[in-house]
Amino acid sequence: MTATVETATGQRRLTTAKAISEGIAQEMRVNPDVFVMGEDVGPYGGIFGSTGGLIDEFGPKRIIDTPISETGFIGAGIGAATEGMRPIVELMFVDFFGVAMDQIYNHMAKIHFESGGNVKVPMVLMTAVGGGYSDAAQHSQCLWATFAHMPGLKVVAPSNPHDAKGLMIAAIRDDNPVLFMFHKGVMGLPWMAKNPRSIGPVPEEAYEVPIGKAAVPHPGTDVTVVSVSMSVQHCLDVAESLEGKVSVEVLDLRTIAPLDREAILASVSKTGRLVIVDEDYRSFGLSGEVVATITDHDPRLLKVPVQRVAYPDVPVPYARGLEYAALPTRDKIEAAIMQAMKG
Amino acid sequence: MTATVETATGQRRLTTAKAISEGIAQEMRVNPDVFVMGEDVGPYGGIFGSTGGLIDEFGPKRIIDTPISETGFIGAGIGAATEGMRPIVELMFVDFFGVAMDQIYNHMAKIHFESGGNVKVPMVLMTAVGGGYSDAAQHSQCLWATFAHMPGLKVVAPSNPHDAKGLMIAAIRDDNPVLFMFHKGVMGLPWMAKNPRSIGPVPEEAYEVPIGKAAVPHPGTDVTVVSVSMSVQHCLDVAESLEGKVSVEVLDLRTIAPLDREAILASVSKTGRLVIVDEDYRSFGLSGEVVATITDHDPRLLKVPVQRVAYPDVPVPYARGLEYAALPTRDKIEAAIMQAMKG
Amino acid sequence: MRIRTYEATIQQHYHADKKPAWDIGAGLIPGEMHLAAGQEPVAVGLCANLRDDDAITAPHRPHHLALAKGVDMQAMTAEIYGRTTGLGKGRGGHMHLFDPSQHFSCSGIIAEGMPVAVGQAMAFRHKGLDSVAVGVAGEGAANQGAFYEAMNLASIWSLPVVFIVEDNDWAISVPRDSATPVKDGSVRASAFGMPGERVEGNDVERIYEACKRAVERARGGGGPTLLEVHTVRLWGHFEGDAQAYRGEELAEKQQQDPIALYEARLRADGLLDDAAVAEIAATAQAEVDAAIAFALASPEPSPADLLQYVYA
Amino acid sequence: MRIRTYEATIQQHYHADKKPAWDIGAGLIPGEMHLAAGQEPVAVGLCANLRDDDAITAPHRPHHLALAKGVDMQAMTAEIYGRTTGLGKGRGGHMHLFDPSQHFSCSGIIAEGMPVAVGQAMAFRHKGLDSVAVGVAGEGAANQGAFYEAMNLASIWSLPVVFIVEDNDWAISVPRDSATPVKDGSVRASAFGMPGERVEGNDVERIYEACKRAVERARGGGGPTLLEVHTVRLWGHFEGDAQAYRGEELAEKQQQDPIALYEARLRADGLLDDAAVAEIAATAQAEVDAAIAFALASPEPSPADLLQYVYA
Ligand SMILES: Cc1ncc(C[n+]2csc(CCOP(=O)(O)OP(=O)(O)O)c2C)c(N)n1
Ligand SMILES: Cc1ncc(C[n+]2csc(CCOP(=O)(O)OP(=O)(O)O)c2C)c(N)n1
Ligand SMILES: [Mg+2]
Ligand SMILES: [Mg+2]
Repeated sequence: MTATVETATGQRRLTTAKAISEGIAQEMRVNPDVFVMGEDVGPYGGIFGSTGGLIDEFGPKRIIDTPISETGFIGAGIGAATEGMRPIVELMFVDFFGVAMDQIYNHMAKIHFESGGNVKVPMVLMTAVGGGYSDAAQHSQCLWATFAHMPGLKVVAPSNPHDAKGLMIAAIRDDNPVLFMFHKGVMGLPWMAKNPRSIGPVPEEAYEVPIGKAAVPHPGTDVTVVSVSMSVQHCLDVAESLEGKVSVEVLDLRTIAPLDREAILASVSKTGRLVIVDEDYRSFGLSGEVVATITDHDPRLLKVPVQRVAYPDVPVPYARGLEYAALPTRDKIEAAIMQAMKG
Repeated sequence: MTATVETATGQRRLTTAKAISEGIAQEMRVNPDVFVMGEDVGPYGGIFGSTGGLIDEFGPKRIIDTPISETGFIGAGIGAATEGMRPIVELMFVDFFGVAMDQIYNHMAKIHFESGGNVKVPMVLMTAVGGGYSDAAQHSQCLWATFAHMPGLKVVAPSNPHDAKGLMIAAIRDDNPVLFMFHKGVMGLPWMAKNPRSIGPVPEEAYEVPIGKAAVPHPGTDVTVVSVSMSVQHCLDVAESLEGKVSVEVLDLRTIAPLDREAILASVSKTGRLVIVDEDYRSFGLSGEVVATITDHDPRLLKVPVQRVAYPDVPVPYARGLEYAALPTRDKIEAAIMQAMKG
Repeated sequence: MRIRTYEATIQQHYHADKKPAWDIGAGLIPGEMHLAAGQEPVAVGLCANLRDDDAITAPHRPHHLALAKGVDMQAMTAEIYGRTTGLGKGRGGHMHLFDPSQHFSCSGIIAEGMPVAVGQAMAFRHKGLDSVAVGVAGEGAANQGAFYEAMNLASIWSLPVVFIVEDNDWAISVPRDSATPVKDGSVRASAFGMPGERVEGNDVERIYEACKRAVERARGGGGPTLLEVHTVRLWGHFEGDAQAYRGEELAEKQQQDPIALYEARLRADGLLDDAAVAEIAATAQAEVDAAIAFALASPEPSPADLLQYVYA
Repeated sequence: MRIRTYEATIQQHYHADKKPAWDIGAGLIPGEMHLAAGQEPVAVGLCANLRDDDAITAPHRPHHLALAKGVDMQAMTAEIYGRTTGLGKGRGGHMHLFDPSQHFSCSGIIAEGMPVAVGQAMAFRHKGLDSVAVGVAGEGAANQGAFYEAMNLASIWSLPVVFIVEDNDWAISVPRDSATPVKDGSVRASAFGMPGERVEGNDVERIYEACKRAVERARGGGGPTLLEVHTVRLWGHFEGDAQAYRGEELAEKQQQDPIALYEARLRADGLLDDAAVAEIAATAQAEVDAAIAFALASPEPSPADLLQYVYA
């Protein structure tokens, strides 16, 4: 409805939320084994709109509202997946992972390996991440590095509607468990401030965006800015604003695990300057792994200190001023780029 | 008993397990608010001996065997800590964290911050880590980076009996939640193959090893080897075997969070060559953070590619040959050092 | 007189809860906001049995419980406004209110306060106190594993805990019927060998009596109790929830505002009249206004202090 | 004749379980080893009611259930020996046995197989099959939150699941009494509106009958059931456990070896004699020996293949 906008050229523009639910619907139409399960995914349509409208088309047998029992229903997703279904399970906020992490990690991620490849767990676990709207310490985190650290999972986090739809379809079709992390800020929700990039052109047909492949939405030659999810939108804003001054190459990882190391190396080999923008916690996370990707190969590719614009090692504070002091904002990204250019 | 050995010089030698339980006992004697809770911590003495003998001295009111309800009893530890107790709670294997991660992370680690410093959670969560004895994918992991990634926790992992006792006492006295990770291989258990370094001299009196400070158990000038926990024992074996050939500086982090970045920088500034040995998974973990510590400062300190001898991104396999192909063994460490020296 | 005091308290809380909601749009209170309109009888009926040294762990919908427990309204309001004078100096926010003086805490993760209450009770017993710990959760939360683990621990250790389920028939958009296969949730107590009781009617006096039994039992060393209280969620799950999923049931429930009903009863009994109601309303309003004024006059935390309070 | 077949199966399993234990010292079977001696009646009584297309999720102590379910003894043994011909090609080990053809799986994390069984039942229903999913856990595991969440889901969705608690009185060194406040764990079924039953006596025939009722109910669309079966742990929690904590109770329990007791009963009834027993024992022994020989003759995985099977 309000989520669909026709552009002058007739190209359809969707919010990310709508793009995701459209991708799910298209796969559900062709594959009866796909179903959705989670809290408030039915009539409510998902707290962040990821399942909007699905209940009307597919009914409560395939769009299943669950009790608040994440271990129970994520485990049930695993059981269904091992018996040939392709469940899409929503964990309302990633911050709640701790009540169900054993299913996610010791089971969903490991069964395939433990079975010597004999059992497949083709399942999508989708979850909302990110802050910026004062939802405080238990409802605002990204935590992708937590999951990427643990072998067996694929982890994706789109930055725009086009990739969201394509990654969702790829995730559903993948024979592995895929953690699909959508940032609330990219969903294009009517009740949350948003970057215009959260609404964008989305092809009508079903298509895949390949898991494991980064994109270069803004090519450049002076400095590499590696980012993912919501922060990519800020990076693009900054890169555009610096056009003519600094030639910024923005790399949108799109997938966190497996990491597209070739793309990182290729860009840094060219620029020699690296800024990493990450809304997940700074230490023991994505930013370190991106750096190590370079130093495994050759630290001398790096001409200057690496700038890590990551969430500092502090729980997410409630007060807006504090939260924005922590978040990777445009001004911090720009300052980091300028610092990298100095060295 | 068998755990205590008097050396010729009269210096008392203990297993790490005995050193830990002695440290706990000494604090329990002076502080009635300290108590121990967990599965099989009573008459059994802890599956890995961390609470051996305590029930005899302190009885079942202070050494509490729990039902198998980790969320329940870790949460109870938090509640007791916020009301002025100093609980030591054992999570039998770190691999089980997923059934209780919400208490560990959303509560134990964050309450102090959320309360604006008004509530303290002085609690030790101790847990067994590590593999090497074919306990497979759900009982062999280290996972320290998982916890270190999340702000609010202190994470320690001793490599020898002396540090284990001192870190345990420091952890009990600390006003923060401390995750105390003991590697099964360093405990000196009679029923597991072990490095002689798992039994060593331990002072009789209560003492602290400071949390947040690395040690340099083997100074050197050619190459820095950063490691922690069990792997430190292997690094020391290799460093000693290479004496006269390569001057290896072994850095034992002892604490993972907060990371002793000064110690890392100081050593690498001197050697310019860095090997990281880590039994936790390679990607998005400790090894990346150690590297980033350098590149934040100046990547040009690194003369050659960094060698990461870490657990590859694969769940822990059962078969011994496969498991040892994954573990950071002495031969891999030596090969990495030689490779670093080549560059 | 006792009843009269209740009424005043209820009304205060009612306004205290309502008032902040209307301010959300202005942006002075950012973030999710879960208000408890309709559930005041639970808080009042419970807390009238509690002392300052008793503990409560509250869920994501905590204001009514906090105010009834005696948490300072100004410090709580300042926290909700994200100010340094707040309970958490602006770090916590409305789902993370901690008042050590009232042994009050809450969490945005449903049911996870239940184990914490068990530990508080352990500490009380260890210290030889006769304080009681109360864990409160919604009926939706009561299907979370943590809740059962906590009941089991409290029972096997015979701890002074009272478990309270606020059954308001809804967990966001999911009706109780489609999540909970038993009509009377208090039967779950028997799974852990403890007494359980369901209180119907959202009636402050009946709730008071049931809580009294449970609290006295806990305080007297008799161990834990599970109470399920049938109550009403008058408003949306959080502010901004249009409640399209509720249909006619909503209008019906809105006729069941416990404050209006109780007021009517007290009037009928001759215990309240227009003047008294007006006075109570005015007092409550003044207190709430003062709390908000206090919050607004308080400084916001400085971004320079971002890294404070990570470690003690 | 039916009973006779049971006996043979039990005895096979008994030996099958015992045999690997004695090999641990030799190092051919590394790692933890949880054997189920004494608990065979549960496996046999249950599995006699199951078809190949029914599912079981087993806990850390899985051998008896696997063998009774029909998991190939050779492939299972090869897995325990860490060989490429094993169920998991040597990756899984004794706590992680997966046999898709028998819909058999297990996990070393206690109680976490229960939700998985719920999902298997969802898949069966979705596909229009009348298969049943069985989740098995110990009495210690029954205090883990996952177990309750699973029962609640199975009940609210009326799924074809049977929950079985093997109550062997011990969770490693922790006796049931100090962990579980109810004598009859099957009362917990009522907390989720489903039938529950406790079976005393570790008697294969009674267990068979109770499982029959539960499986038929599930298969017929009647929804889930909780069964608690009182059984016996004859040996240590894992091999190497000296069981110092058990005291006299151990000697007493060792008098209650269900296989010996059942053998005596069958002999008394004239259904077994020395020759038959000897033949059964020899057959079982031969099968087990063959499985071990198969495992020993199988190749170990190549270290070069370490990174295989992380992703499909
Ligand atoms: C573990 C967990 N899962 C999901 C949520 C999201 N959530 C917050 S409140 C809520 C509904 C709670 O319903 P109920 O317990 O009945 O309390 P009520 O809101 O009705 O007061 C949900 C699903 C959460 N906070 N924690
Ligand atoms: C979540 C979790 N906590 C703890 C353990 C460690 N552990 C393995 S078996 C066991 C005892 C289980 O007892 P019970 O469920 O009665 O099964 P039994 O061993 O008696 O067959 C424990 C505590 C585990 N595997 N998983
Ligand atoms: Mg509710
Ligand atoms: Mg048992």
